[in-house]
Order: sequence, then C-alpha cells, then structure tokens
Amino acid sequence: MINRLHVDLAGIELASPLVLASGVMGLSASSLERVAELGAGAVTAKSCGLEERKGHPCPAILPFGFGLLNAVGLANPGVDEMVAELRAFRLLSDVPVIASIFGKTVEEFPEVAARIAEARPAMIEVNVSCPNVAGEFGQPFSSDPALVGEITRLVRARVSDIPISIKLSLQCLSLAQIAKACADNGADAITAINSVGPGMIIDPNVRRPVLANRMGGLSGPAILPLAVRAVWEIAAAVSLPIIGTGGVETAEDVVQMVLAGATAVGVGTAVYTRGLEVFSTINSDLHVFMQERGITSLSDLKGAAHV
Amino acid sequence: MINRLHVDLAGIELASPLVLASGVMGLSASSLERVAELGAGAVTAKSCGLEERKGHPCPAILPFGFGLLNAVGLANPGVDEMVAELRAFRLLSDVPVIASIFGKTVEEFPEVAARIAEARPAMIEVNVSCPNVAGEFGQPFSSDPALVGEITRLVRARVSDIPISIKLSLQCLSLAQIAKACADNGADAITAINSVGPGMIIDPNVRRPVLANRMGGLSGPAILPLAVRAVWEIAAAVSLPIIGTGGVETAEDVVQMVLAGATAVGVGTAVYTRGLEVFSTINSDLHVFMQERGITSLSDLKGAAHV
Amino acid sequence: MSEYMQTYQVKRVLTHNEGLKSFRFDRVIEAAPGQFVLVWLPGADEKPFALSGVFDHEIEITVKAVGPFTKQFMNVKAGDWVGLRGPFGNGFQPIEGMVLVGGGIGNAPLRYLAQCLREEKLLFRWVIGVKTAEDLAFRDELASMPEVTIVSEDSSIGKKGRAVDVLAAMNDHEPIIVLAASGPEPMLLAVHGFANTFSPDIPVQLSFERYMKCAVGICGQCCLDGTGLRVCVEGPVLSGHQLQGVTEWGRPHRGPSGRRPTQKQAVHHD
Amino acid sequence: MSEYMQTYQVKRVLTHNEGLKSFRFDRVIEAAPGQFVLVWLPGADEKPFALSGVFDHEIEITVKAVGPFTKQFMNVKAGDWVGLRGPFGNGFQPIEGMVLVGGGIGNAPLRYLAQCLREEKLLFRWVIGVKTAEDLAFRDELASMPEVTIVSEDSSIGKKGRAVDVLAAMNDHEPIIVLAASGPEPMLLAVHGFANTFSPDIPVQLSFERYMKCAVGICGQCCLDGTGLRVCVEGPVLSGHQLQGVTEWGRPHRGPSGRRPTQKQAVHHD
Ligand SMILES: Cc1cc2nc3c(=O)[nH]c(=O)nc-3n(C[C@H](O)[C@H](O)[C@H](O)COP(=O)(O)OP(=O)(O)OC[C@H]3O[C@@H](n4cnc5c(N)ncnc54)[C@H](O)[C@@H]3O)c2cc1C
Ligand SMILES: Cc1cc2nc3c(=O)[nH]c(=O)nc-3n(C[C@H](O)[C@H](O)[C@H](O)COP(=O)(O)OP(=O)(O)OC[C@H]3O[C@@H](n4cnc5c(N)ncnc54)[C@H](O)[C@@H]3O)c2cc1C
Ligand SMILES: Cc1cc2nc3c(=O)[nH]c(=O)nc-3n(C[C@H](O)[C@H](O)[C@H](O)COP(=O)(O)O)c2cc1C
Ligand SMILES: Cc1cc2nc3c(=O)[nH]c(=O)nc-3n(C[C@H](O)[C@H](O)[C@H](O)COP(=O)(O)O)c2cc1C
Ligand code: FES
Ligand code: FES
Repeated sequence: MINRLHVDLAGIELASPLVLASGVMGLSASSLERVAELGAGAVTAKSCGLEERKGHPCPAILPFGFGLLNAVGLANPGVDEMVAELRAFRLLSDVPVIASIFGKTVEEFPEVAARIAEARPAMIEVNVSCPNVAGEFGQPFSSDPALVGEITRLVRARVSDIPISIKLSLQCLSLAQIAKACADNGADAITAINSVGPGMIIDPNVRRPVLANRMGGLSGPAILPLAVRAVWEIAAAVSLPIIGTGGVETAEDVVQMVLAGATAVGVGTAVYTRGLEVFSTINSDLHVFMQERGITSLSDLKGAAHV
Repeated sequence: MINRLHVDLAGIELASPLVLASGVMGLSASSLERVAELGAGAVTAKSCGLEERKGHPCPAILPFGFGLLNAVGLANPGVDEMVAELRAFRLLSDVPVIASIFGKTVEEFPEVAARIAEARPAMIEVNVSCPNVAGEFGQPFSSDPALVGEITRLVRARVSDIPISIKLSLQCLSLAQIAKACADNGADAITAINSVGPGMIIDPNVRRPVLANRMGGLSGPAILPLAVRAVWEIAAAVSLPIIGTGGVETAEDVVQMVLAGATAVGVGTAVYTRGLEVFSTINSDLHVFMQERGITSLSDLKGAAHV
Repeated sequence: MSEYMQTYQVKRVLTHNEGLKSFRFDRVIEAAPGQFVLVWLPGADEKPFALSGVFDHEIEITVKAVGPFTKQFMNVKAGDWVGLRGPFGNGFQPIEGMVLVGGGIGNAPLRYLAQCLREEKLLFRWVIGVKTAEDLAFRDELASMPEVTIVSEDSSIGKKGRAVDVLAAMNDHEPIIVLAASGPEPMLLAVHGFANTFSPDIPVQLSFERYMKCAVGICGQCCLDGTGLRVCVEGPVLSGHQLQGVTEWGRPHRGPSGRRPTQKQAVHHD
Repeated sequence: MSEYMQTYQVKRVLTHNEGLKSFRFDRVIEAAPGQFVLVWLPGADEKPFALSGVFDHEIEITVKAVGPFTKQFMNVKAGDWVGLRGPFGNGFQPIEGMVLVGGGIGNAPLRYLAQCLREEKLLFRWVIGVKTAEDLAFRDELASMPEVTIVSEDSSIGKKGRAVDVLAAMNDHEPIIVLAASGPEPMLLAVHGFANTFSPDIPVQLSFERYMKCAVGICGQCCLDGTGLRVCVEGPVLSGHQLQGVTEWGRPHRGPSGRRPTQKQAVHHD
C-alpha cells in the first residue's frame, strides 16, 4: 500500500505530515516517544536555552474557550539535560526528532545550536520568537529581519550538517521580508507560526490579569486563519519548505495548510482540545480525504491555492 | 436612580459605555438609530473615504466558528452621502454619533475629516488601519508611528472643535509607541483595536481562499484577549481615554476592558454572535454586576487591573 | 448547512430555458420556505438565492440570469463545486387559506412554500405571474396542480395580465385568509395595497430583496430606511406590521457601496 | 467548574491546626474522588489540590503548609477571592471491599472517597497514617467512623507505625479486595509491593503527585519516564497495570524547569 501521507521535509522522510509542535509533551524522551507512537510524523522537543530556567509562576497555561494562552517564560531544563533526553529518545524511536533552541542574545543561538547538535536531532528548530531583551521595545527577535538573518547565519555557520528551521511569529511588519532573511542566510525550512499576540485575560472579581506573566501567546483553533495566511505569505515569498503550525485540529485544517504552501504541519494545542488521539484521527481522516479524491501525494496539493 | 453605566468619553456624555463599532449596522441613519434605541451609549458610522467605493466581491464577511473574517475592501458610500445620513441620524436621536473616516493617502485624511465635520458628529474616529498603498510592504498606516502622528496632526489642524479618536490596529511593533504618537499630536481618544490579522480560510475542495480578497481581518470573541492586552498597553503608555474594542460579548468582557484601562467599550461582531439584544443584555448584566459589588461608577474600575 | 462556508458538488441541473435553471445539491437542511442561502461561485462572487425546494436528500435553488453572476451561473454543471451557506432569514408561515402571489423568479420560493402547504395538507391557491411563458419554471409540475393560476403579460401562457389583477376575483370566489407574495417590489406593494383595501386588512407575508453582503445582520447593507430592519435577518419575508414605518419602498436599492442611487442611475431588471 | 479560570469567594475555613486547614467554596461540581482542582491565589501562584469533600452546595480542599504557596494559603480567610479550575484527571473507583491507605495530607482525597463509598453503601476500611497527631485533619469526624484505623509514627494517636504495616493483619482478618492509596511516593510503592506479594496481585489504585503547570495534558511537565503517561490526565490515580514500565518511581520529581534534580539536590517534604 502506498503511504499517501509520506512527506519529504528538507530531506527528512516523514511517514505523516504531522509534527508535534515545540512546547507540547516535549520535555522528556518518554513523552516524545508516546506521541511518536500515536502517529506523529516527527516530534519537536521543548525549546531549550543555555541554562535551566524555572519560568513564570502559574497560571502560565490558560484555556480560554478558543484555545490556550501561554506564558511559560522560557522554562526549560537547559540544553545539556535536553541533549540527554534527545539521545534517550533516539534509542527508543526511529521517528525523526526536531530539537528546538532559543537564545537570550543573538550570540547565544549558535552556542546552544552547537551543543544540541551533539544529540544528532533530525532538525534543529530555531525559536526566534522570544523577546529580544536588548531591543528598544522588548520585541521578539522575529520582528526584525536583520536580527533573524543574523541568527540564521550564525547558527548555519556552527551547524552545517543538520537541517535548520527558523520558527517565526506573526509579530513583525512583513513575514515575507523575514522569510527572505531566513532563506538568504541558509535556513533549510521555516516553521510558522508561534503563538499569537500576546493576549490578556483579566478576572473581573480579583481585578488583575490571570496569567502570572499578565500576558501570554494565543494558540489553538482561533489562530488557524492567521497561521494559514502566514504560511501563504511565506510560501509566496520563498521556496523553503514550511512546517505550517497554528490551530490545526482536523484533516481539513491540514489540507488548508498544505494548500497554502506547507510541506509539513505542526500540531500543538490540539493535544489539549482533541486529546492525544488527534494524531491518529487526522492521519486516518487525511488518508480518506486523499483517497476519495484520488490524491496520492500531499505534494500534489502543496501551494495549490495560490491562484 | 443613579445611572451606574454613565461615562464621560473625552467630554461626551454616554448613558452606557457601549459604543457600536464602525462597520456594523453603520451605513444608514435608520440602522444607527435602531442600535441607539436598543441601548448603545454611542454609535459609530461605517468608515467613509473621499469617494464612493464598491469594495471587494463576496464572500467578504465570513463566520468561522470563533467570530468573523472580513475584507469589505473599504466599501463605503463616500463622505458626502455619509454627511447626509449622519445629519438624518441627528434629527432622529440624541445618542452621540461617532463618524469614522479613512484616507487612501495621508493627505486625504484631513480632507475627509473636514467634510464629515459638517455633519457635526459627537466625535470623529480616524481609521488608520487601512493599507498604506504608498508603503513598501502595503502595511497599514497604523503600523508606522510617524505616519500615525502625521495623520493625527493634520486632522487635528483641520478639525479643532470636534474630539478625534485614532483607531489603531495590532499590526505594529509597539502599540505604546503608536499611542504616544497619537497623544503627542493632539488626539482626544484612542479606539483599539481594529480587526486582527489578516487571516485566511481555504476551501479544501475548491482549493482556493474563500474570501474574494483572499484574506480578511478577524473579529469576535477569539480576539478579546488580544484587544484587552492592547488596551492595557495603551493605557500604560498614555492617559487618553480609550474605546476598548474587540470581541466584547458580555458584561464581564466589558469589565475586563475597563479594568485594562478603557473608558468606553466597542461592540461589533457580537451583533452577529449575540444578536442586536446584546446591547440591552450587557447593560442590564453590567448594572447588576456593579450593584452587587457596590460600584457606582465605571470610572472606579478604570485601569484597576494595572497592579 | 450553517453560516459557515461549505462546498458541495452540484448533483443535477434542471434547465427550464437558457436563462433559467434549477440546481440541486446533496444536502439535508431544516429550512422554512422563503429562507435563502448564499451561493458562492469560486472565483466569481457570492449571492443570495431562495430555496425553491427541499427534498428528502436534496435542496434546490432556481436561478434566473439577469447580470454577470447569474449569467455565469448558467454554465454551472453537475459535479461542479459550489459554496453554500444558510439558511438565513425568516421565511413564510404556511397557513390554511393562503393565497400565494408570485412575479417571475419570485415564484421560486413560493414553489417550496406550496410544497410545505401540501405536505401539511393545508388548502391554498397560487397565482403565478410571468412576463412571458419563457419565464416559467417547472411548467409540467405546475400544469398538474389544480391550485395554480398562471397569468402572463403577453398572454403567451394563461390569461393575459398581472398576478395582482386576479386577486379581487379570487377573493370574491372564496375569501383570501393570508397573502404570501414574492416578486418585484412594485408587485409586492400592489399586493400590500390590495390587502389594505379590506377592513380588517388581509394579513400579508411579503418577501423582499435588498443588496446583501453578510446575511448575518452585521454589515447593515440590507437595512430598510425608516426602521433599520435587516432584510437578511428580520426578513426577507416581512409582515404588514413590520412594513409600517419603512420609508424606502419602491425606491432604488442601496448598492454594494451602501449608497442609494438616484432614480435615474438605478438599473432595473425584471 | 471547568478548565476555564473562575474566581470564587471562600465560604469558610476549617482550621485543623496552624499548618493544616480546609477551605470550602460555594460550588457544585461533578467530580470523582481523587480528582483535583487548580487553585489560584491571585498575586502568588496556582497549584493542584485534591478535593477532600463534595457536599450539596460546597466543595472542599484541604491544604497542608509545606512551602511558600501553601504557607501563604494559611492566611486565606472566608470572603477572599480564589481562582478554581477543574476537576482534572482520573480519580478512584469506589469498590466494595476497598481498603484505603493514606499517608499524611494524602488522606485528603481519601476522605472524599470514603464519603462516596458510604453514599453508595459499599463496605470499606481506611488506614490513616500520620507522622504525629497534629497532622490529622477531621479528627472528630474520623473518631466516629468505625471503618477507620489510625496509626502514627510517634504513637501520639492510634498505634505506633506506618499505614502499610497494618495491611497484612487486615488482610488476614478479611481479604482486601482493592487497595486505594494516597500519600508520599515511598508509601505508594510499599503498598504496591504489598499488593504484589499476593497471587493474583491485589488490584491497586494509587494517587501520584508530580509538578504540574497545565493540568490539561499539554505542557508535558508531569509525564512519567518510561511510559509518557501524564499524571494530570491519565492520573493522578493510576492502576497497577498503568504503573508497568514506569522507570522513575521514587526518584526526585522534575521541577518547574522540567529538569529532574539529582537525588542530592532534591528537597523532600513530608
Ligand atoms: C433574499 C433574496 C432571495 C433571492 N432569491 C433568488 C432566487 O431564488 N432566484 C434568483 O434568480 N434570484 C434570487 N435573488 C436575486 C439574486 O440574488 C440576484 O439576481 C443576483 O444577485 C444578481 O446578480 P448578478 O451579478 O447576476 O446581477 P447584477 O447585475 O449584479 O444585479 C441584478 C440585480 O440583483 C441585485 N443583486 C445583485 N447582487 C446582489 C446581492 N449580493 N444581494 C442581493 N441582491 C443583489 C441587484 O441589486 C440588481 O437589482 C434573490 C435575492 C435576495 C436578496
Ligand atoms: C494531583 C495533586 C493533588 C494534590 N493534593 C493536595 C492536597 O489535597 N492537599 C495538599 O496540601 N497538597 C496537595 N498536593 C500538593 C500541593 O500541590 C503542593 O503541596 C503545593 O503545590 C506545594 O507548593 P508550595 O509552594 O507550598 O511548596 P514548594 O516548596 O514549592 O513545594 C513542595 C512540594 O510540592 C510540590 N509542588 C510544588 N509546586 C507544585 C505544582 N505546581 N504541582 C505539583 N506539585 C508541586 C513540589 O514538587 C514539592 O515536592 C497535590 C498535588 C498534586 C499533584
Ligand atoms: C503550552 C505551550 C508551550 C509552548 N512552548 C513553545 C516553545 O517552547 N517553543 C516554541 O517554539 N513554541 C512553543 N509553543 C508554540 C507552539 O509550538 C505552536 O507554535 C503554537 O502553539 C501554535 O500552534 P497550535 O495552535 O497547534 O498550538 C508553545 C505552545 C504552547 C501552547
Ligand atoms: C463586517 C465588519 C466591517 C468593519 N468595518 C470597519 C470599518 O469600516 N472601519 C473600522 O474602523 N472598523 C471596521 N471594522 C472593525 C470593527 O469596528 C472592530 O474594530 C472589530 O471588528 C473588532 O471588534 P468586534 O470583535 O467587536 O467586532 C469592521 C468589522 C466588521 C466585522
Ligand atoms: S446583508 Fe449584512 S446586514 Fe443584511
Ligand atoms: S501538567 Fe501539563 S501535562 Fe500534566
């Protein structure tokens, strides 16, 4: 039987286009393996930085009716611990694992990348959506094409033998421009988008923001149209493969992402809204969708909505 | 009986904090009056430009489960027709009416403002969220602090005797910076936010974007946390009154907006999600909320969540 | 179906004549007669059409070619994908003793109304007015219906005349309990006028058309001057009571910009 | 209640002793014993607590002061606003012949389980182990319950010893059908070990604790090494079957960063 769901993501063979998004069930080898077993084509680990960080107090992750708000504050066990978990994962599973890294400064990015590369992940995702503490308004690195280009270049220079994907956020003036900065500086792929906003929920009785960090990024079904548009704009600007991420819950959502130009599709918050069975459900629904229409490969749909 | 819901918005007395948002039921004197009768404290007319525009074909307004996507393409009857409707409205109703204007160029803004001023609206809202055709990436005027400041200054210079509110969108790098540009150039108020995104929905069968314009702005409950955060940031940056707009459907949503720093609260998409009775429902729920807690004026709650 | 966009394949096309066709879709919905759907032709536009029939597993609309969109619609074939949303608005209420009055393509929703009346075993009569025999859809089906009276302006089918002309005689023959009308606005106003000559008035249910963009009551495009009623939500079928206070009857409709053209600018079809 | 944040006023506070209190809220929910809620102290943090009782119009949690958050919780008074979300996770299944084994504050969910067992008229026994009499909540209530056996490590109340120590004798007296345990992890493992000495094993339902951030199964913070089971979703009550394959029993728990401290770094309360 042909596997209609097979995709080639920057040279990595995935048995399904579904990629577990970073930050979800991604702290340990065991949790990643559980998701891999349940049908993800690849799994992304939680973003890690140079050092261990406890992050913000709770509430840090807040359901709000249309998805989640999250502000975990870069909580992560540190790159060394993550190397150990990724190594353990690779002993357990053949499913490609994507490492995710961030830096507090531009210079930290290549440093963390070089260290995580020791675990030989299938890909390194570079999360540039964290706030640039050096910047005038605390905007994320991802809002500045020059910084995104520079980070890409530095990481590329340190890690030549593992594909790198730059993870973008909506918070910029032109995604096309940012995507070009990635392409021009040697990225192999783009992951779009990170959580949106940020947003804030205030409790009317207590009269203060509910999130300990006051504000946090939106994810889940409410952001799907924003993510589809982002993928569309990036696909129109560069020819890099895209991991289309944001609000995907169903096979039809996956098809939207692919029609907009995605090669693979990230799934994060749906683990909460739909449960872990979301991976197998989407895989089988997607198979039926393609079979009914005689589509043998997702690459036939890729970018097809650019009319 | 005291009217707990009374607010003073830049010198305009409103019997309720609820302001009908621009673009909703706002084309004619009769539709505006209907909403005024149903409990809005003020009503905003549809944004108009110098000339009549048919806008995009349909689908231009698309429900998507968490609100609407809209891309009406600046459809409007032209400022002269709007002057006639606003005059007709003022004969029908004492409820304050807010005119809304846009320009295709920076220079058009004061021109349209001067003409709409002939109808003597209670306030003129300056919608700077339309795309700046002259800009490099087609970004909205509202993304550039210099342009927003310039538009504010020009409109203020032409219209000195009617309060002006600048309507902002999320699409910028720093709302605080944009808000300061409004305050520094003589704005009396800020309306925030316009619809978010844009977003895109692709039909999996037809394989093309559903909106005729491909993409359109998100509105409705899904954007409430984004709007609350925007109001928070603006309130922290400037002391202008804010018409907090975006996703408001309930009295608790209104309280969130006021706690974040809003003086009045816009209601748009809720006319679709909750029906026109949303104004009277919120008014009475809000009254009960305040009464139960012994709050006699919304100004006691204003900005109270800035802890 | 719902207000969310969904695409369906056209199941079959019934050609009444070159510029008048019915389209059926595999779709089960709950809809009152007189309610409408928005129909999206990908790449073209999206426009409102009344349901002309609801069957066990199918729904049907009937389209008359009058302008760019409806002309393009005549090329739609079985198997084509089309977007459908709805049903929207408030429809007719089937009542025993109802008289249906339709003008031209306005008879489309009345066909579904007649279907409902028959299913509920309510007695009714139906006057169909057309300009010329060509404008008549479902001719064979109608020929077999004893309740139906057809009139045409050029006497190419049935008696010569307009639908409203025969109402007085029908009422003499057997009193009209309620009037349900759909068609050009002058016809609707004539029906309303006729109903008002009685005391008490004959209750009316009249189906109006206005330019529509959202169909969910938000854009304000279809609001009626004088009352602000939304044809897409409170209508399209309005009662005599709801008509009170409306000041724009018979005037040219607001176009896509929201501006109401002067009488001269307005282009009238039908 | 639901996974969305809602704030409630504390209705009353029951002080068992300075560092051990129960809090009641005006709230009706459907929850199984062993399920937990997230409790938000505005300005401080949000942490998981099991329900210690569900009454006609009230729910209750019982908090033991062990660190910064729970110490601050001791200052919460009636009328204070607190955020509550839940219930989360999977709880105990009440079964006739169940033996409840609780260690310290772990007895809180067992109190609700006992309540359910009594309501369903199922026979059960309950062994309560505490370090010292001070650690015992609901002392008067428990004194009147014939099903309860209390043991303490310092013999300040009941016999001296640990809860697990009395299980063999209880089983000799009347066979244990199921074991439901909640308390420090070493105790849970001892109960599990005891159950495994039988053939076939005595089925166990053990309530675990892990650092939690989301309680909705997404952050991965509470996942168990070896299986990836989420204590917040599949747990906190896990069966013997679910325990198979878990490789981290008794090791220090992952902290808020996700890192597992070395044995030395780990600070143990309880
Ligand atoms: C509630 C309702 C039910 C309708 N039911 C039917 C039906 O069953 N069968 C049928 O053939 N037609 C029906 N129509 C009319 C149909 O929508 C128009 O014929 C069609 O939109 C014309 O588009 P066009 O581009 O072909 O012509 P145009 O030249 O663009 O317009 C011709 C006429 O249609 C009107 N029209 C155009 N666009 C719209 C729009 N978006 N909304 C409302 N009116 C519009 C114009 O005002 C003009 O009077 C209905 C209209 C409404 C409002
Ligand atoms: C499912 C579950 C049910 C619980 N039920 C109760 C109960 O009914 N009564 C009660 O008093 N306590 C209960 N706890 C434990 C309670 O959550 C901790 O005592 C509390 O979080 C300690 O916070 P602290 O700041 O006071 O202490 P800290 O000094 O921060 O921590 C003390 C201990 O509590 C653990 N802990 C701290 N934060 C968390 C967290 N966010 N999630 C999980 N564990 C944490 C630490 O790992 C440490 O072992 C439960 C825990 C879980 C997971
Ligand atoms: C709880 C949570 C934690 C997240 N942590 C990270 C992270 O560490 N690194 C990252 O790049 N993205 C992180 N994200 C963003 C997701 O990877 C994803 O881009 C976003 O949530 C949109 O996808 P979704 O709607 O499918 O969740 C996180 C999202 C959530 C909900
Ligand atoms: C159909 C539609 C049309 C709109 N047209 C305008 C407009 O002309 N001018 C404007 O400033 N905002 C316009 N808006 C934005 C609203 O005024 C409002 O800022 C936004 O929808 C968020 O509020 P809501 O979630 O309450 O709708 C429009 C919104 C919708 C849904
Ligand atoms: S069509 Fe938009 S309000 Fe009726
Ligand atoms: S606490 Fe987040 S997965 Fe369990």
